[in-house]
Amino acid sequence: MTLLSLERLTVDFDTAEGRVRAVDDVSFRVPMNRSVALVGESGSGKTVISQAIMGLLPSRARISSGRILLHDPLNPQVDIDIARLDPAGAQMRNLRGNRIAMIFQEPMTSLSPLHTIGDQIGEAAQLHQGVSAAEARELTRTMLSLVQFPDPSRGVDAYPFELSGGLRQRAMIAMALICKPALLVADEPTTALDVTIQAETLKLIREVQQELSMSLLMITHDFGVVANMADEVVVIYHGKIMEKGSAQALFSDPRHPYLKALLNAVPSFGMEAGQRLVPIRPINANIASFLKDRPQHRAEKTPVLLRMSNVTKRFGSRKGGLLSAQPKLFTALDQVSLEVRRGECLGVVGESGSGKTTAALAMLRTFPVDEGHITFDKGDGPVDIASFDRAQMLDYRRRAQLIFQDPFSSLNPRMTVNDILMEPLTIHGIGTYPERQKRARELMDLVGLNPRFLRRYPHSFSGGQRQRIGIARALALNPEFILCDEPTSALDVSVQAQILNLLQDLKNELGLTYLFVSHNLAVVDYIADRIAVMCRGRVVEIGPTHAVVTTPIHPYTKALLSAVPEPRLDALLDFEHLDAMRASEPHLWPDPFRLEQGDVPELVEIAPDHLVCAPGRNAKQTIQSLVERAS
Amino acid sequence: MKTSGLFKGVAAAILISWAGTAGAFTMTPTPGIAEGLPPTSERAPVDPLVTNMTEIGRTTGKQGGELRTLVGRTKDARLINVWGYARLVGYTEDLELRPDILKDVQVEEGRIFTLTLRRGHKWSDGHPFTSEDFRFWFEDVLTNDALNPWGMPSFLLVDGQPPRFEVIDEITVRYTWDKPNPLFLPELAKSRPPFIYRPAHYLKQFHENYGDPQVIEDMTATYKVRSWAPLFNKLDDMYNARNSELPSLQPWVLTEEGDDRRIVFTRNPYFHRFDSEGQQLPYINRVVMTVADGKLIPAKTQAGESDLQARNLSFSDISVLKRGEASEGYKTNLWLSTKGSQVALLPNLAVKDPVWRKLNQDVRFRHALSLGIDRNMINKVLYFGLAHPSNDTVLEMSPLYKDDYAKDWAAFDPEKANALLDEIGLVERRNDGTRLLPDGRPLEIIIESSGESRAQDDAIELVAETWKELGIRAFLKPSQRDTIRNRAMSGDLVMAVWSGFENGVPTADMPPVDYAPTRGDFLSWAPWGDYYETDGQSGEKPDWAPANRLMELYDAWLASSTKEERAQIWHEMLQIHADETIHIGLVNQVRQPVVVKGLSNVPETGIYGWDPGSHFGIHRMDAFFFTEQD
Amino acid sequence: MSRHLPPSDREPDHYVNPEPFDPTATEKLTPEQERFYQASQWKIMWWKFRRHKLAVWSGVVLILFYLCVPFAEIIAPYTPNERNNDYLYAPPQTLHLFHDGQFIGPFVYGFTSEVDLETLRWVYKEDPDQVQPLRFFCSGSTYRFWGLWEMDFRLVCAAEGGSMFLAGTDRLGRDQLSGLIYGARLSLTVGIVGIVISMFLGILLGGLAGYFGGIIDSMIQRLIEIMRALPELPLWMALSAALPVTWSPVWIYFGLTIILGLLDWPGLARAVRSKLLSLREEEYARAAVMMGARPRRIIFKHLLPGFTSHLIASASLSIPAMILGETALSFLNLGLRRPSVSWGVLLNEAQNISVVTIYPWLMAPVIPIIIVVLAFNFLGDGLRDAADPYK
Amino acid sequence: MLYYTVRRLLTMIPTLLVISLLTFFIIELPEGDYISNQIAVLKSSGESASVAKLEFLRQEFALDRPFFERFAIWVGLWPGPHGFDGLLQGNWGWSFEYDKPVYEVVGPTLPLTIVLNAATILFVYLVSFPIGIYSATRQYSWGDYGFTFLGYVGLATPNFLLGLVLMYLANAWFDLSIGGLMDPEYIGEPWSVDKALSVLSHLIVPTIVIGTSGTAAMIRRLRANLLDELHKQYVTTARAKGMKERALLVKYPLRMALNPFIADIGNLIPSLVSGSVIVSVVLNLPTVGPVLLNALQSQDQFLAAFILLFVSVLTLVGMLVSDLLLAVLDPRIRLGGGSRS
Repeated sequence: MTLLSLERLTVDFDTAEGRVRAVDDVSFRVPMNRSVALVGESGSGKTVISQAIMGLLPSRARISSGRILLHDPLNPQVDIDIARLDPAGAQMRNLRGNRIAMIFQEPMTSLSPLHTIGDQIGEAAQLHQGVSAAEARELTRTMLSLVQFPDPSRGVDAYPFELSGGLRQRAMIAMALICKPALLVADEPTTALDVTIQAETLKLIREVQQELSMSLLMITHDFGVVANMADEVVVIYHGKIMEKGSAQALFSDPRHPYLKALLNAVPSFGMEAGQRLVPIRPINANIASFLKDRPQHRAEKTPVLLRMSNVTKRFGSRKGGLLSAQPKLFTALDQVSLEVRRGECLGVVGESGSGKTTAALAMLRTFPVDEGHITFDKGDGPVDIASFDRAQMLDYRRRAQLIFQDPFSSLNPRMTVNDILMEPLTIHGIGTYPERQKRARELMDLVGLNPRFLRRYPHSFSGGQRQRIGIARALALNPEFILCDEPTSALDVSVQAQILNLLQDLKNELGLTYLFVSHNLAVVDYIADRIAVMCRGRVVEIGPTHAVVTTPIHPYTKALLSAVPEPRLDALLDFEHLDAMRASEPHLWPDPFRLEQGDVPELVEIAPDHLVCAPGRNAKQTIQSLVERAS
Repeated sequence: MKTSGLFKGVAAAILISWAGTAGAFTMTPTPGIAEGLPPTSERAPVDPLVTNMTEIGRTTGKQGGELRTLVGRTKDARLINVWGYARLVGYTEDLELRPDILKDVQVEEGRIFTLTLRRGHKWSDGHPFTSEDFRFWFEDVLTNDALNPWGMPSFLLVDGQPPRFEVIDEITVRYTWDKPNPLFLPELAKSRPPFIYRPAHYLKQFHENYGDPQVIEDMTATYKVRSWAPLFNKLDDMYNARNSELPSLQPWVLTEEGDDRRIVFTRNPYFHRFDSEGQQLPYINRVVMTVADGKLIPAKTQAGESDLQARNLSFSDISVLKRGEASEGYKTNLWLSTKGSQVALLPNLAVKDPVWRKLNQDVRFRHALSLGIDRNMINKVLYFGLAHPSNDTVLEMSPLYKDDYAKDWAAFDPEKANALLDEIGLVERRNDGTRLLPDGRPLEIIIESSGESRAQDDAIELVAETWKELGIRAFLKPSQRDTIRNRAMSGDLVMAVWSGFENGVPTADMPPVDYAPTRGDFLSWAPWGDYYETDGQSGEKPDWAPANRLMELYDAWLASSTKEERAQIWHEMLQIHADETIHIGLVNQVRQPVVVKGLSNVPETGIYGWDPGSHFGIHRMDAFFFTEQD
Repeated sequence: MSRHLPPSDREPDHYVNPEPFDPTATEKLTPEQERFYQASQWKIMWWKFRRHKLAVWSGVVLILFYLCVPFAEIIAPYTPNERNNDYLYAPPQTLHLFHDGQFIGPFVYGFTSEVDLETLRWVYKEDPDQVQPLRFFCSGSTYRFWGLWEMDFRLVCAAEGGSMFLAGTDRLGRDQLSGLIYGARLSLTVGIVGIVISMFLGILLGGLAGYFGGIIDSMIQRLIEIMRALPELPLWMALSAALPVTWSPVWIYFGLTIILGLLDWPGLARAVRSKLLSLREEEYARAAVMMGARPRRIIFKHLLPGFTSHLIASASLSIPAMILGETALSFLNLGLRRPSVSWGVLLNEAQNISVVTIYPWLMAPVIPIIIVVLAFNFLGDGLRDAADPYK
Repeated sequence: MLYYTVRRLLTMIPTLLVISLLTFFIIELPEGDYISNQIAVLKSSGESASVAKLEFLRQEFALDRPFFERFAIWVGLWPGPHGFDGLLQGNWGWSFEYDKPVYEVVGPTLPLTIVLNAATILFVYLVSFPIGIYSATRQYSWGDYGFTFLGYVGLATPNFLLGLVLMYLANAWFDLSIGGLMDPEYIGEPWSVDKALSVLSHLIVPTIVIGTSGTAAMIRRLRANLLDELHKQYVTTARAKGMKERALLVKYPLRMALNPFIADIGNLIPSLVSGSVIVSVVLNLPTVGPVLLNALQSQDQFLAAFILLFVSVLTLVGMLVSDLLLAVLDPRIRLGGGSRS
């Protein structure tokens, strides 16, 4: 039985530049009680399709042709063509939130901050089922327990900002499901969440889907999510369907070059050493020409380039609450010790709020640290970076550069690429104007961009291109140490592969040292030599990549690893054993890992170069036995 | 009893107009007064001031009604005491001095003044008004150091000597000087007179020598003052109409009704004037002043919101007032302003800058300036040709008027003016035709104005136009009264635009104060006036012959004892002004609109002035009445 | 396959799009796109602004008005303080094109005036026989162009011996229209000079607060709060009352603009501050810090260009307030005075009810004021919408 | 909440001090002072007696002291001729012009000032809300343009002229007495239905005149705020629930767009006072405005300084109230930084 079928749907946008076809002749169906994944890169039109189904297309868009037929099991006599309905009309409103519901990507902005979630969840029930406010409240409580809200009765009166991201998304799901819809449209429901929460959320969606026997249309760009959730898959590119079929068929026998390329571009665990990702559009970086005038860094002399020892950083939240007298102190880094070795790539992973970015910024002396030292060794012995004077600091800025997370805000929109690339040289007074221009052209070559683009402004580039410009800028001063702060988290998988390969090549060819911060373990696994895992401002495990990934010791590392959905049908998530709640709460960790407030996060070496945070008594022995049992 | 020439006339007039009518006279009850007051005959003095309305050209009216009028500030409440114009002696419409509150004044040798009160005259609270009230003022107020630490006012001093004050009996007091004091009676007739009597019975309770200390202490606390003296000063103000408890002799007295925006006065049930039918004056029961912004008063008047209005109305409002006559049922009477000149240019003869001083003192320069003004044009543009082009001098209705005073050097004659300027030696010119001063500066006159009168500012613009032909540039600098006075005193002022002589209708008996450098606020010669006022302690001695001559003449007037003598002095002073063109007057006899709604006995034409005149005062506002009453 | 659900009624087909696939096809640009991508922010702003028709027209209107500023002498048919004794309180003359059905070109009928002594008003009668065609590119009374050169050239004048009072005359027979044209000179520049002062202060203080934060920020914040707590107009009044009365008109004018500017900065400072605070958090600003740029370079090279457009927009929105402020001060006699001519000075004549009832044309200055204030507001709206070219 | 209120109140103290200093300074900027001007007047009229009286006043009010001392005495931080006797001690000062304590001058004007300003705020809100919502939901429609245009015309017309014309028309058409806040016969009378009606009818013109200048800005801001909110994700969420557009608009974006307005009540006060000064002068309204104007012009310094300070305090209190109101209405502020469940 088909619940929803799209027949030759075409959607056009009226823009200042003319008509743009966002969805082009798309047909697929959503069977009853099944999950269909709509997969594509950003801009492929997948969100427009979901909007068309919900009747929520923006005013500039219109359905030019095609049908969206809903075969509602509660009203099986007629198939409703949503494409023909007035989006603001009673009939459409009656479907929306009632028979078709939707959950969105950003749980924070998707909820009104001024109303309790109970109010917002119960609203749909009041609207469509004509229940009273009290009944709606009761229903809401039931729904909240269905989505495994920790304390449904209190949750009803909570405001969104009082909840964590995962709980907000649960609230969103409860809101979507309160009327027990026939179809749930989920638009990237887990993209904004940490992996552990993502796994929990996916699990939840699966469970409620079963419980309510509804169909699911899942929109995502993550093949890991697809593999774990979908019965059928529709791959879309530039508004057109490239390939569709059962998940089984598509994963085992991808036929279209686009799908093949996508699957090859995703990093996964267990890739062999030296195995490269294959981006859809490989870039031709001309590194050789850049090598000529690069100064040689004395890699051999001192192995440790930068060392953090027992660094603590606390932030006071500026706004004290209305009710609390004292501004709250939040410990972002708790006695963190790390060393970055010359020529390596040290990956730092952790969920949001784990302190990984703070650590990177501390290394750049963006703010003073409260305790501990950070020393940098440019070849003549470690020097505390806090002691640098203006000239030394300037020199340090040349040696250590940062690649930003957000390729959109990291480039000044009012400067041409040329100016952006010349800016570091100008600041440091390097070379004459023609020399700087030549350098800018070389940098463009280096990251595989056409030097013709130098005259353009950043807004004309795609995210991947911008990130490459960002990389080129970071390289302008010939640094030896580059901190990459989640450089690919905002990018599509295909572009991510481009960037990762580029970074890999640059490191190898230029002898760079990386600190690579990411929440994506697979990415870190692909690029890093060593991995440090952080949680709540502490390093909980650190060791060679292979060791950490294959034999994780710390419960948190394990939880992280087990929550990463892999784009393979043969390595599905073990939903039964997920426990995100416990995994990220230090005081819930089993001994000897448990960390109470104020405990010193002591690292214990359990294998050569492989340390784990275990402050408990007899930690070493306990862990040894753990390791042995595991192997 | 030896009576001086002047006051023989006064005494005779009293006999004729009032003594005769008193016999055939029955007092009628007064409607609208408070319950429980004694009958009219018991309230009135034994010999009230009785006016036969028909004899003075009016009609006998009806008592009652409430008169609405508009004022610009709360302070203007005091106007009730100006308009009411009950004075010890006051001017008639013909500007003759007559006893009013007093029954009689006897003057001997111009230096012994015997004042007789009306027997049975009572304050507005019913308490008898007697010589004790004069004594109280003279002995307990005027000469009390705490109340009045600054000594006697100048009208009581002759050659620096105070008068001798005697109480003859209950209704007679006498002031005696060694030499004549012609200032004394005119001063008492002013629109803001010195109140040389005070309600002793009321004020004694706040006086240190009489009052209960406890009461005084409580009152000082209530009024937030520090001692009895400021408290007394606050409560004894007979002019400003602020204390509704203060007994009064005026026709209307302040009530406690209303507030700062609406001031209500009610008739004084003990007022001393009656009409010949036996009706107690004033005819009108209540006067209500509503405070409105000055700029709005013409509009509100035009909308029929005032029954009697002249305050804050000016010539330029006439057109709009005329427009509303038909629909709102009022009439716009046009009275004549009594100022010597509506607009006058005052060159500062005591300016500090030596070049300017020499020039301003040069009579040819002032003549040239005067000849360079097209007064007819100004009259046409600003006054529809209805005013009189004239020098700043007495008006035609004054007995002292001579044509020459108004016309000398007042015709528009640019050729002659140019010739005069050349004669002075101002022949060098800048390339735009502006003459140059001897020291090379251009002949640019900064004329400062108070910025209060648009007509003045406009007039200067017109004057500047014709002066330009003479090679003189004039610039108007609107400023503020106080600033200009200070600048005149310091000698920084070169020329000011002001109104002319306040009193354009003097008789020989009025002191020619304005015409000689007697006061520090005369912009033509402020430092000289200051010198005279302070007896040489500050200011400077006049270094200009005509000024010295005017001073001599003024002093002579002060010492004069006959009317002829005074008239002669007046004429010489006026002639000096006409010859020297000390003030450059433009036009006078400008119409003052007086809006009258439903009132009778308001003259259709009349003079409108402050001193003499008291606005409606000399026109006997107490005799105005509502034609139709419901 | 069926991992958790009963099998669907039929397995889906495995569809593969047969069309050729070129992953690089999307990177091709049209020439227009290329042009757009190479355009500076100002160019893009202009393109965006151009779409805002009302704003563009407002801009044109303002340009026309501002042309009066340098060329008032040439455009106005009379000089502003030139009087005509025969035409006091003359009502506006109508411009005609045809006389007796014949085309003559722009002309007015002659006027005769007399006093109605009953109502004390000037009465004007149009004389249909007296056709007075306007002259163009003609000589009128002499004036000093920009106060420097004596000239008498004019764009348009009345017929020889005739009159041309298209907006009537005031009580001294001064031509209103010429007054309006000359008045534009002061009225239109008051706002500009004021805004320059307030922008200077606003950028300086807002910039200090926004960039350095901390104590400086909280002090400036307090100051802003204080300034906002004080009512504007009484402050203007107090300050203009403090201007020495002996100052010349030019100084009074500058004094006024300074006062207007001094009191207008807090709004701008707040805007600058908040914009700076948010821009400072942008990663490109952090990037500049990471590169070792000094604060000055960061502010001027990286941050300032990001909000100048916003500043211009908000400045254009506060000019009207200053123009109105000038009229308000003139109304209270605290502003400019004759012989200076501004719209406020002209409107000062329209203070009493007689103007409304008898001489309504004296309210004419309100028309250019409304037009200019409207135009500035619409222009500001357009600028604001275009201010963020990358949104 | 209590702590927050107390802290806000405490931070107001230095602000107030600076404001009072600034006010006092500005009031004293013009040359001379009331007493010296009066002395000049009296001297000129030959009443040297009164001059001495004024010299006494000058000492009495410590006008012969240096600036900061005068200021401190006025505030009550420094002993004056009569010891500590300033604002802090409840002495609001003395009006020379009215020769009365300041509170007696200002007091009677306050109720009507408040009535007028409240009426104006009501007018502004009543007019601008529906229009702002209409403009935002029908962006770029003719209605949007039309209302915007009208609003700007109101903004662009100088208040005094608008007041004058409307006053004339009200008199000509509805026979309303010119100016004032009630027909003259009611002034100073006890309150009655007729008096209240008279006041109401006289409030119409000033309310419109003062209100129009603020309405345009309000409409534009409401429109901009609402447009911002309308594009937020949570609106789409609500729409996806199947809510009706109108219900949705009122419940979500409008509720959010209101916050800046609540936050702005305090800022509205000074602009209304500014607006009402001129209108009150033109329309002869017995509000605090003309008193202030007069006081400024005649350099009646304590009166002027007190009124200015009073308005500032009112503004600060308004800001405080709007902050507290905002805290009550916006859970993010009320519970901000609260524990995460």
